[in-house]
Amino acid sequence: MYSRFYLSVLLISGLVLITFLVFATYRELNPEWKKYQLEYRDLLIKNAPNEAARKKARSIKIEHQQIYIKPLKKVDRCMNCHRGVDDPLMKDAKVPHKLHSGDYLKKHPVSKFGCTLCHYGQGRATNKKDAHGKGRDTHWDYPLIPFKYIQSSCAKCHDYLFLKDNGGEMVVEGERLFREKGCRGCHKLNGVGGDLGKPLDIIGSQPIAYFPMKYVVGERNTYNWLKQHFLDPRKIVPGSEMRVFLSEKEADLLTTYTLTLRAEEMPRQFRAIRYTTPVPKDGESLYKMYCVACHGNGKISAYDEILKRTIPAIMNPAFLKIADDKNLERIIKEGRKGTPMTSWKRTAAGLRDEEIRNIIKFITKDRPDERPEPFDYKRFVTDTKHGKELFNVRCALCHGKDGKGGKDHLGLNLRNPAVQKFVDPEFLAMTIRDGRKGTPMPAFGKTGVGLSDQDIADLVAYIRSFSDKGKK
Amino acid sequence: MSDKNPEKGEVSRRDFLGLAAIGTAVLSALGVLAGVLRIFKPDVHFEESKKFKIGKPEQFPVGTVKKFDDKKLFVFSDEDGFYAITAVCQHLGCIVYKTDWGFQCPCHGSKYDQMGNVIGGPAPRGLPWFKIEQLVDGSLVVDASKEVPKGTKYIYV
Amino acid sequence: MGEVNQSGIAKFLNNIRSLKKSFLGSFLRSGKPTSDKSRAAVMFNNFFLHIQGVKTHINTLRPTYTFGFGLISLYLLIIVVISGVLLMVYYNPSVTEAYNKIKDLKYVVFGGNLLRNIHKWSGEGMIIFVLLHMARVFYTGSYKKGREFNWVIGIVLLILMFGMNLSGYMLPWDQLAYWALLIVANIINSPKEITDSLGITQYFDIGGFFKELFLGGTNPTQESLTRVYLLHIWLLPMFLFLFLGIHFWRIRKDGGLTRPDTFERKDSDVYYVNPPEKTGGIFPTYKTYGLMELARGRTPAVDKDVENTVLSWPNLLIAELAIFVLTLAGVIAYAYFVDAPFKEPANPLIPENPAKAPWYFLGLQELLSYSAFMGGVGLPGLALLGLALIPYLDREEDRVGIWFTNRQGVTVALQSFIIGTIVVIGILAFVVNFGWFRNWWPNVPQILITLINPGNIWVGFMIVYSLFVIKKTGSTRMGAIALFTMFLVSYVIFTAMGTYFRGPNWDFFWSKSQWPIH
Amino acid sequence: MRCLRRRSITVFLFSVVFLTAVVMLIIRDTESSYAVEDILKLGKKVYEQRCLICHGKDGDGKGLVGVLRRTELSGRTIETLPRDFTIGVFRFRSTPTGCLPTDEDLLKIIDHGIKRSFMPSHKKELTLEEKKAVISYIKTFSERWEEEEPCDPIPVKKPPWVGSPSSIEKGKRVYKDMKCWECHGYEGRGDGPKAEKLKDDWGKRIWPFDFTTGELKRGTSPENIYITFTTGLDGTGMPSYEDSLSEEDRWHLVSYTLKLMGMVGKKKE
Repeated sequence: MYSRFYLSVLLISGLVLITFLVFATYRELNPEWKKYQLEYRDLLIKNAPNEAARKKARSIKIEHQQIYIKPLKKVDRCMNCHRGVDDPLMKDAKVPHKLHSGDYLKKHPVSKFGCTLCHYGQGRATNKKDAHGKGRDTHWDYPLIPFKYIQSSCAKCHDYLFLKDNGGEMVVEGERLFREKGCRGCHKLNGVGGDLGKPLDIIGSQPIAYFPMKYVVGERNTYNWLKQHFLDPRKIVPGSEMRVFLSEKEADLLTTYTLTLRAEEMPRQFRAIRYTTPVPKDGESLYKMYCVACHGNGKISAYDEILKRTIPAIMNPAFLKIADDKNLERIIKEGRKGTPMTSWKRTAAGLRDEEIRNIIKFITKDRPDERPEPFDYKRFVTDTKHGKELFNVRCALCHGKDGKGGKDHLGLNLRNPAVQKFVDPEFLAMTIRDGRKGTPMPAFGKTGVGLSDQDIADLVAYIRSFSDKGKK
Repeated sequence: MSDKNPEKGEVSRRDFLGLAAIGTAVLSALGVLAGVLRIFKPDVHFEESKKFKIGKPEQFPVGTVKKFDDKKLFVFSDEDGFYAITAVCQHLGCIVYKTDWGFQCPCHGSKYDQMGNVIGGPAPRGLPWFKIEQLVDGSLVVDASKEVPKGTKYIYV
Repeated sequence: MGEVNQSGIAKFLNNIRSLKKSFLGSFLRSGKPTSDKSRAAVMFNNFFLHIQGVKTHINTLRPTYTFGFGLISLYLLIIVVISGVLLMVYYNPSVTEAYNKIKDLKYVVFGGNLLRNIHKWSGEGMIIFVLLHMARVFYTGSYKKGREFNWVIGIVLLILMFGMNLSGYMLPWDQLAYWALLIVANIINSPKEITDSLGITQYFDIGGFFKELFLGGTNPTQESLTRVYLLHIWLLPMFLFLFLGIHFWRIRKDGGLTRPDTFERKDSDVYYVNPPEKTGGIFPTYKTYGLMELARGRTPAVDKDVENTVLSWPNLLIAELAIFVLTLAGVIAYAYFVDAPFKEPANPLIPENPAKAPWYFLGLQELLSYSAFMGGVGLPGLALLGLALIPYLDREEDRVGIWFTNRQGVTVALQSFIIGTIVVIGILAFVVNFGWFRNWWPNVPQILITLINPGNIWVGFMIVYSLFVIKKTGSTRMGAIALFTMFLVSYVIFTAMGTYFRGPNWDFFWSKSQWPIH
Repeated sequence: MRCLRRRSITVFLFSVVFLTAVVMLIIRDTESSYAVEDILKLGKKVYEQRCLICHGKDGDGKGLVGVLRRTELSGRTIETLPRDFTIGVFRFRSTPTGCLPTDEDLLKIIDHGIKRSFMPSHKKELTLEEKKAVISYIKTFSERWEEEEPCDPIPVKKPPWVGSPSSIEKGKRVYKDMKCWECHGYEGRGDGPKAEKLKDDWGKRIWPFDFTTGELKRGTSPENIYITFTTGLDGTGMPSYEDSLSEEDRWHLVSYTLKLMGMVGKKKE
């Protein structure tokens, strides 16, 4: 019944099936890489020196060229296409058959290191697009690394002292920049550093999805993101508070260095650490490492459009004159809550006490000798109301009517609990009286605007009363 | 199919159709089967490369006998050069050990002489020798994928 | 060889001589199927064939009656199993290796990619064809009288099949797999929503319990992968085949496929059935034997219309073979062109956005976006229960085996299709434009949302409408048709919604091209 | 008798009218006569309370606060000095270049302050009288105010097509031809070749505006930008283009500026 119908269905679908089996087989038998290997064989035959070599070349098998690196559990099939990469005969062949440039392979035989260890890309893939990992649809997080950043791979096994004079200068330079641009003022590395920014320990090996690629120009990969972000943070991440102003060159250096901060740990037999790099401990380097990003040279105080606040000039003599080491140490250790200044003590941002002491020594290196004449706040009976009136006419201009300072105000936030907690009235009074030479803070004492000590005491009392309000 | 059907042409046409259909079905079945079998054959082996460094020549003064356990290999060095002999018994693949008269297999008692020729036991053939080369940086490399005739030694100059 | 006085050697030689014949004889007991007798004998002697009747009703064979949906589903299952076994040769269920293994499958295994595609697509094809099969069975009223329980088993099979597809989705351990796994785990966890709002979670955390059973922890880890793998390759298949056996056995015992018994005969179509006067023909026309024919109830074979039945060999078998090859060809052709999705390695820290479940669950995910519990457990459970109960709630027995029962059925189906489409799309449009309680009163209690959300409203509407239809037409069958049609409609539309119109953060987008880049 | 009473009434009325008139006169007189020094006194008081710290005792901008620094998004630090009133040159006028500003201009500045220069807004702090007073007090610092009269404000009428792509294109050409880039840089980042050695009339280093860094000091509206082009910023390197550019071109330039500031022509994300 209906046999003719079913028989014809059977016949047709059978034929279709066979056709597709044939197609599939054909596709499997002629992958992309086979073409290259055939080219390679022809090249070998062409520039074989003698008959024996030619015979040998004719007999080479066209098959998967897989490098399996057991300790790394790594599989590289790049040589499916780049089969001539370690073949001296291929010196002046053209890509992909070309011999590897330089003499790296002499020290790093492909059989032991493979390719993707340094160049990245997808080692398991056997077609160009996937192997090079270009494009979003390859779904590969570590595409082929641009040549200008390749040195970052050397740092996987080699130490800086070795790299410095063995072709790893970019990493070393980058590391220096990293130290001197004060990146760690906001970013933690090995658990030490501020916490405004993200920790950088494995930034180099983060998957692409980790980075907001929206505004990246060109290929969307980690390399471009890092560089363009270094050049203009606010272009890549709108509203970013990162204070970094670099030249093209510096951006490349830093990118190279950042790419060396990776999660994976190389097994011992691969590492060639001979010396350990000495980490400078002196005040100046520490200051550069942690403070310079915001405080700059510490001499001038300027309103900062990025952080939307005035950054105090911590090396300004007038300031150092009244701020003694105890004060400074307390500020550095406790930080200023509600400001970018984080607490730097061991348990927070991870600075050791002697490091902090070194930094203070550096900051206070040109502190004037003569001590300020004491104000002796205690002796006054203060009148907060009068202080409030004074405040509104004198201080409100810069510190804001409510003393909060903030956007487009020169003065700092007097209501900040940290200020209220750690700045003693004596200090306040002296500041108001003598002002801060070299900063907009004028001297309100007799020498300047002509406030009597009583007025100043009242002002201080009023400012101190903020915290009581806070409590209530 | 039915041989009793009166309408002959009918039958023959249907039979032809049926035969063709069944034929293609069988054919495709064979194709699928072939594919299935092919899938089982691995195209790549997850093994480390057969070529590996054994160290600088200086580490092998004349008269050395060094066994590389992880590579299953003996490396010798005498007046006229270096040579590498496998430690894998050619009988059933046990690991032989060195004796003063040659090599002895613990599993089924195969015996080989210094050169690796069979002198007793069930082993069908002698222990093969492997090619030794030298890298640019001077270190010796054994290529366990290339056998060389017994007695060929790498002369280090 | 009856001679007694023959020498042992001679006997032995004889046996050797007749080796071929005797072996074949023992192999195919009924010999070459030339006569109707032998053709019948083949059917009930052969282990694999005897599940089918010796004779088959002609309407059963008519292609436009069943469209072979059920058969295709079975064949897809067979293909899935074979390709799955082949995949197991290379796969390795470890969080570190699984991903690489799939990559290798793609790059260095001969035909590995095609194989994976075949496995994937035939598995998902099953979903479509099983649903179609279900629809066929329903609209032809084949769940009635005697076949009720088989319908229930069918529902069980449906669930198992979904389970297998889902568990398979997670094995590659890429981003898709990981986040799908997480989503499913939290669906399992969703009864927490109820227990929380009742405030009894700390005593009776049913959701958390099952989530832990499923994941072997609180997050997807190696444990979870192991468990999912076990589910995929052993537990679920085991039950699937068990119930499948019952399913087929019931078909046979319940009298084969339903069909209209009337049939106008065309001589050229049917193989000649031996005339009754020819003895040795085993089927006297006036009577047949239950054992050989399909036994119970209204069968083609008891005492009537032998004319409308034909021998299963070769008629039925040819048909089945044809459909099998057709299926295989279709799957391979599709797998040749379309690659199974495969993304970055699983990364617990960076969620896919949107983190979507496999497409066949996106309808559920759409409901989930209203209420996790209702979308994940409540409504699906309700729907399955409702489906399973249909044969017991609609027991009208006339005109079984006719598509849509009668003209009225067609109209009802059409009406409910149109109305359903309009209402579902209306509900979705409303939600997309105006949001739901949370968007209006941010701190509305969860229990309220759980109880009143678009999903529930839709289900309520379905029920009310079908009751209305029952009242109007006075026939439960019509109500059932309305209900089932709406169920199908909503499944399709919700799935389409989740698949094509939901983007990052589960926002509505007209097309994927409008998705904000990240 | 009756007539006598009538006369007395008229006399009475007349005298009343006369007296009131006299009183009115006297009152008006006194008002006008006291005004000036009162106002100046008030102005001085306000000035000393609010302005003195920055603008200095005798309005020479040498207040106690001194130079104010600001680091822009591009990382460059610009310095601002409080205005020196003694010379009587003002940047933000609605009047042609070289003219004195009108009182409205000064009032506007006092009300809204000057963006990005820490000149705060006194809108709420001061009453109108006080503002008027302080303005007139400021005028006493420079003779110019006696000698000259403020000119009339320049009329501003914004054409509809400002900000349109074509206008932006034209503006870009103008930007190139008028050598704006020499100071403001090719992408308007204020880093042109001449930017390094720019000085204002007081000999202080000044920085060309970086269009990418935020709002104009005068407040960012097309009208304000146009006024800046037309009136120039006296005392700075920013000349008036009233004569060298047609009004239309100036408006084109406005659109291009808006583009540089990312306020128009930005793609919607």
